[in-house]
Amino acid sequence: MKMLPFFVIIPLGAAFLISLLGKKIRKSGDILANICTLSLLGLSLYSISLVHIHKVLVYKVGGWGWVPGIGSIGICMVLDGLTSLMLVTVNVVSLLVTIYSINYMQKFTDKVKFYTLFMLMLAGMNGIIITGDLFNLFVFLEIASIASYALVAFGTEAEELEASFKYAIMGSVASSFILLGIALVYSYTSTLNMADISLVLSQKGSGPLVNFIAVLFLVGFGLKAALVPFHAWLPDAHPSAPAPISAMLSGVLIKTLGIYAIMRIFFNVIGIATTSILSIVMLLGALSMLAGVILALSQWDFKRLLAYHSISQVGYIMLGIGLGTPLGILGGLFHLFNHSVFKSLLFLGSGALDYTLHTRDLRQMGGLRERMPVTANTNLVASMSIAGIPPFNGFWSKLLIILACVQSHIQSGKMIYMIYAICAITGSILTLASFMKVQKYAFFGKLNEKWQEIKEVPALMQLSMVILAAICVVSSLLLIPLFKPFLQNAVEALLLGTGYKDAVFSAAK
Amino acid sequence: MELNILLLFMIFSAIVAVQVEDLLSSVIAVGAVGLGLSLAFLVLKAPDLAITQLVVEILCLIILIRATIKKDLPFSTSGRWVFNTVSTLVSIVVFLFFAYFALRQLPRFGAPIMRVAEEYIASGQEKTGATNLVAAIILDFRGYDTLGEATVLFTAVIGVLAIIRKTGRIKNEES
Amino acid sequence: MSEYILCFTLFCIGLYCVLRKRNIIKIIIGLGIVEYAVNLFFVLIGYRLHGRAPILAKDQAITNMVDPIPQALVLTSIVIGLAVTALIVALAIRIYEKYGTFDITKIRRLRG
Amino acid sequence: MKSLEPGMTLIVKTITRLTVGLILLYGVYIVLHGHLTPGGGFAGGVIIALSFIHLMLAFGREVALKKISEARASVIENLGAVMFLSIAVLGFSGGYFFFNFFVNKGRPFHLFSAGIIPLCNIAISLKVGAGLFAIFAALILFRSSEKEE
Repeated sequence: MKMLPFFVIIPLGAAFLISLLGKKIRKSGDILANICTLSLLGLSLYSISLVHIHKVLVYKVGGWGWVPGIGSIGICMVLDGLTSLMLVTVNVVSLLVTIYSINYMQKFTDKVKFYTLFMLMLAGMNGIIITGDLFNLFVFLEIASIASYALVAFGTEAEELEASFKYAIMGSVASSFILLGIALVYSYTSTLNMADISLVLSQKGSGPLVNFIAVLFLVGFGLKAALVPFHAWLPDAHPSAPAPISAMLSGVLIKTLGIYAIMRIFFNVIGIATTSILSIVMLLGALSMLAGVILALSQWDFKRLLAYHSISQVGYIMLGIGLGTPLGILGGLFHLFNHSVFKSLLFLGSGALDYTLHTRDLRQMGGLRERMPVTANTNLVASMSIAGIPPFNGFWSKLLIILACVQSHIQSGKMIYMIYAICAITGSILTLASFMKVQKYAFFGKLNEKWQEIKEVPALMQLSMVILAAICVVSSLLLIPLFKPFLQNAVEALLLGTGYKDAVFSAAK
Repeated sequence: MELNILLLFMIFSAIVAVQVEDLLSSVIAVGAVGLGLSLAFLVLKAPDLAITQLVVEILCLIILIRATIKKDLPFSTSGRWVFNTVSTLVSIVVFLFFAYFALRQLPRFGAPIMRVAEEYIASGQEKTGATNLVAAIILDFRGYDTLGEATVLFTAVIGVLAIIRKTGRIKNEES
Repeated sequence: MSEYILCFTLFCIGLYCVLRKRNIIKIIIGLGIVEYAVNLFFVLIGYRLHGRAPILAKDQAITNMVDPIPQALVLTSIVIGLAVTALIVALAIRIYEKYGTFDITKIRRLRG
Repeated sequence: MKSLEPGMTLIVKTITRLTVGLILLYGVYIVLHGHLTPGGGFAGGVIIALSFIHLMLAFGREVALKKISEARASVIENLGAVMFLSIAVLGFSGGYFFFNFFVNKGRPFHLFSAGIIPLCNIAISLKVGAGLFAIFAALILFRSSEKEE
C-alpha cells in the first residue's frame, strides 16, 4: 500500500532529474526514462496481485484521513480493479514507446525536453488514474494535457503548430467545462472526495442540478476523448506529433483523460441511476464508431488514417461500456486494452516508415515488405487485430461487444440495441476494408524504385514493435479463466456502481 | 450590491474586449476584467486570491501585449456570419436557461454548506501550525494538489522552451 | 442568485469569443475570460454573508469565516490558467512567424 | 527602429533603479510570511519574476540576462521543483507521502512555525519566479531574433 504514491513520484522525479542532468550527461535521458518506465511497469504488475488480495486499497496522502461525520479532510489515492487495469495499459505502452524513442527521436533536436515532457505526461496520466479526489483528477488532467499540447508541436513545423493550437484551445475549453462541473459539485456536496461526493449525492437524490453537472462532465471529458461531435481536433493533433507521441496520445492519453474519467465519474460517483446519460454515451459511441471509420476510408496520409480509426475504436469502447451489462463492460474494457496495444503498434509502424522513407503518403509507398520485413509483419498483425480477424485480440473484444448488444436486445426487447450491433459489425467491415487498402499500398505490390536503398529500422525500434505484436497475439489469453481476474476485477469495480463509496470507506479504516 | 456592480463592470469590459477591433485595446479591456476580478475577490474576502490574481494579471498583460504589439490586422468575417452568430447565441441562451434551473438547486448565495471547511477552520491551526488557513490547505491538507500545480507550471515552462526552438527536426540531405 | 447568473453570463461571453472570433489573440482573450468566470464562480459559492477572511488573527474568536477550500482551489486554477495562457501565446507567436498572420481563416494548411 | 535601442528613456530607468529592489524585497516578504498573512509562494514568486521582468523591460534584455541568465533560471526552477518533491517524499519519514514531518510546529503567529509550509513556500517561489522569468525571456528572445531576420 505504501507504493501507491510512487506511481506519481517516480515519473515526476525522473522528469525533474532528466531536465536537470540531461544537458550535462549524455544519454542520461534515455537511461533514466527507460528505468522509470520499467519500474512503473513492475509496480503496476505488482498492483494486480494486490488488487487480487485486497480488492480496494486506499492511501491517505499526508496522513489526513476521514473525520467521522464530516468526510475526508485530505486527498486519498484509491487502487481498485479498474485502476490496476488502466495502470498496466498505460505503463506497458509507455515502456515500449520509450524503448522506441531512443532511436526514433534522434531525428529531432533537444531530446532532453522530449523526455521531460514525456515523463510529465506519464505522471499526469498515472495521477489521474490513481487519485480518489475530484479536484486532484483535474490538476493531473491539466499536467497531462499541457504536456501533450507541447509534445504535439514538438517538431515546430507550421502544420504541427497549427494542430497543437487547435488542440490546446479545444482542450482548454474542455478543462473549463470540467472545472465548472467540479465547482457545482463542490457547492452542492461541500466535499471533493469522490466517495464522499457519491455518499452525499445518494442522500440528496437527483434533480436538474445533477443532470446539468453530468452534461458538463460529458462535454468536457467527451472533448478530451474525441467523441464524435467533439472530435475535430484529433485528426490534426495525433498525426502531427512525433510517432512515439502519436502512439501515446491515441493509445492511452484519450482513454485515460476521457474514457477512464467518464467511467469513474458516471459509474462510481454519480451512479448508474441516470440511465439517460448512459444512453447518450452509447449513442455518441455508435456515432463515433461509424463516422470515424467512414472519414478514415478516404485518407491517404497513413497517420491521419490511423487517427480517424482511433475515433472509431473509441466509439466501440464507449458502446460496450454504455451498455452497462457485465458482458458489455467486459468487452469495452478488453477492447480498451487491446486498442491501446494495436493502435500504438500501428503508430509506431507508421513512424518506422516515416523514419526511413520521410513520407507518410500511402500512394508513394509499395512493396516495402521485401525491404522492411519486421515492420511489415508487425503491421500486418496489428491491422488484422484492429479489423477483427479471428485469432487476434481485436476479434474477441469486438465479438464480446456485439454479443452484449444482442444480449441486451433479447433481454429488453428494444430495437435500438440490435441497431447498435449492426453498426458495430458494419464498422468492423469498413475497418477491414480500410486496412486492406493500407496493406495493399504500403507493403504488398511492386517496390517503388525510389526505395531501393532503404534498410530496416534500428534494432531497438524493431524490438518494441515485435513485443507489441506479441502482446496482440497473447492477450487473447486474457479471457481464459487463469488470467481473467485481471479484467474481471475491473469489471466488478465498475459494476459496483455507487457501492464504490462503501468499498473505499471500509478500506480506509 | 457592490458585487453586482463589479460583475456588471466585468461583463461590460468583457463585451468591449470581445467586440473592439483594435487588438491592443482589446487586451487592455481584458486587463480591466482581470482587475475587476481582483477587486471582486477582495469583496468576497479572499485576499490571497486578490494578490495572486493581480500579479498574474500583470504578467499575462505584459506577455499578451508583447505578442500583439504592432501586429494589428484587419478582421475578416466568413460568409455565413449571420447564421453562425445566431446559432451560437441560441445555444448559449439554451445553456443559460438550463443553468438557471440547475443553479436554483444550489445553496443560497452567501450560505455555503461547509462540511469539511468547518473542520479546517476549527482545527486547521492546531493541526498544521499555520494561521493563514488557505496556506494550511494548499500546502498541508491538499499539498499533493499543489505539487501538481507546481508541476503544471514546470510543464508549461518546458513546453514553451520546446515550442520556441528554432529548428525542430535535424534535417537530412533529402527531406 | 443574481451573482451566479451574472457569472454564467461572463462565462458565455468568453465562450462566444472562443467559438466565433477568427483572430488568434481574440481566442486567447476569450479563453482568459472563461477562466476568470470559472474562478469567480468557485469563490462565489464559498462566500458567506458578512463573513471574514479565512486568516486567523491574534485574540479573535473564530466566527463566521468564509469557506477557505474554494480559495485554495482557485489559487491552483489561476496558476494553471497562467500556464496554459503562456503556452498558447508561445504557440501563437510561432504561428505568426510561420504564417505571418493571426487570422485563422488564412491558417488552413491542414485539411479538416 | 526605436525598439532596437536597449531599454527605455532615462526617466523610466531611474525610477526602475529605485523601485526594482523594493519590488524584489516585497516578493521575498510575501513568500516568507505566506503561512501568516495573505500571499504565499505563488504570489511571491510571480512578484519576484516581475521584478526581473521590470528590469528587462526598462534596461533591455542584456542587463537582466546578465543578472540571471536563461539557462541558470531554468536550473533554479529545476532545483525548486526537486526541493518541493523531496519535501513531499521526506514525509515518508513520518509515515506518509506529504506528511508534515515537523513534530514541533512552533508557536502560532511566528515566522518559524507551521512545519513544512514555509519550506514549501520557498521551494514554490524559487520555481515560479525562475520559471516565469525563463518563459518571458524565451518569448522576448524569440521576438528580438525574429526582428533581426
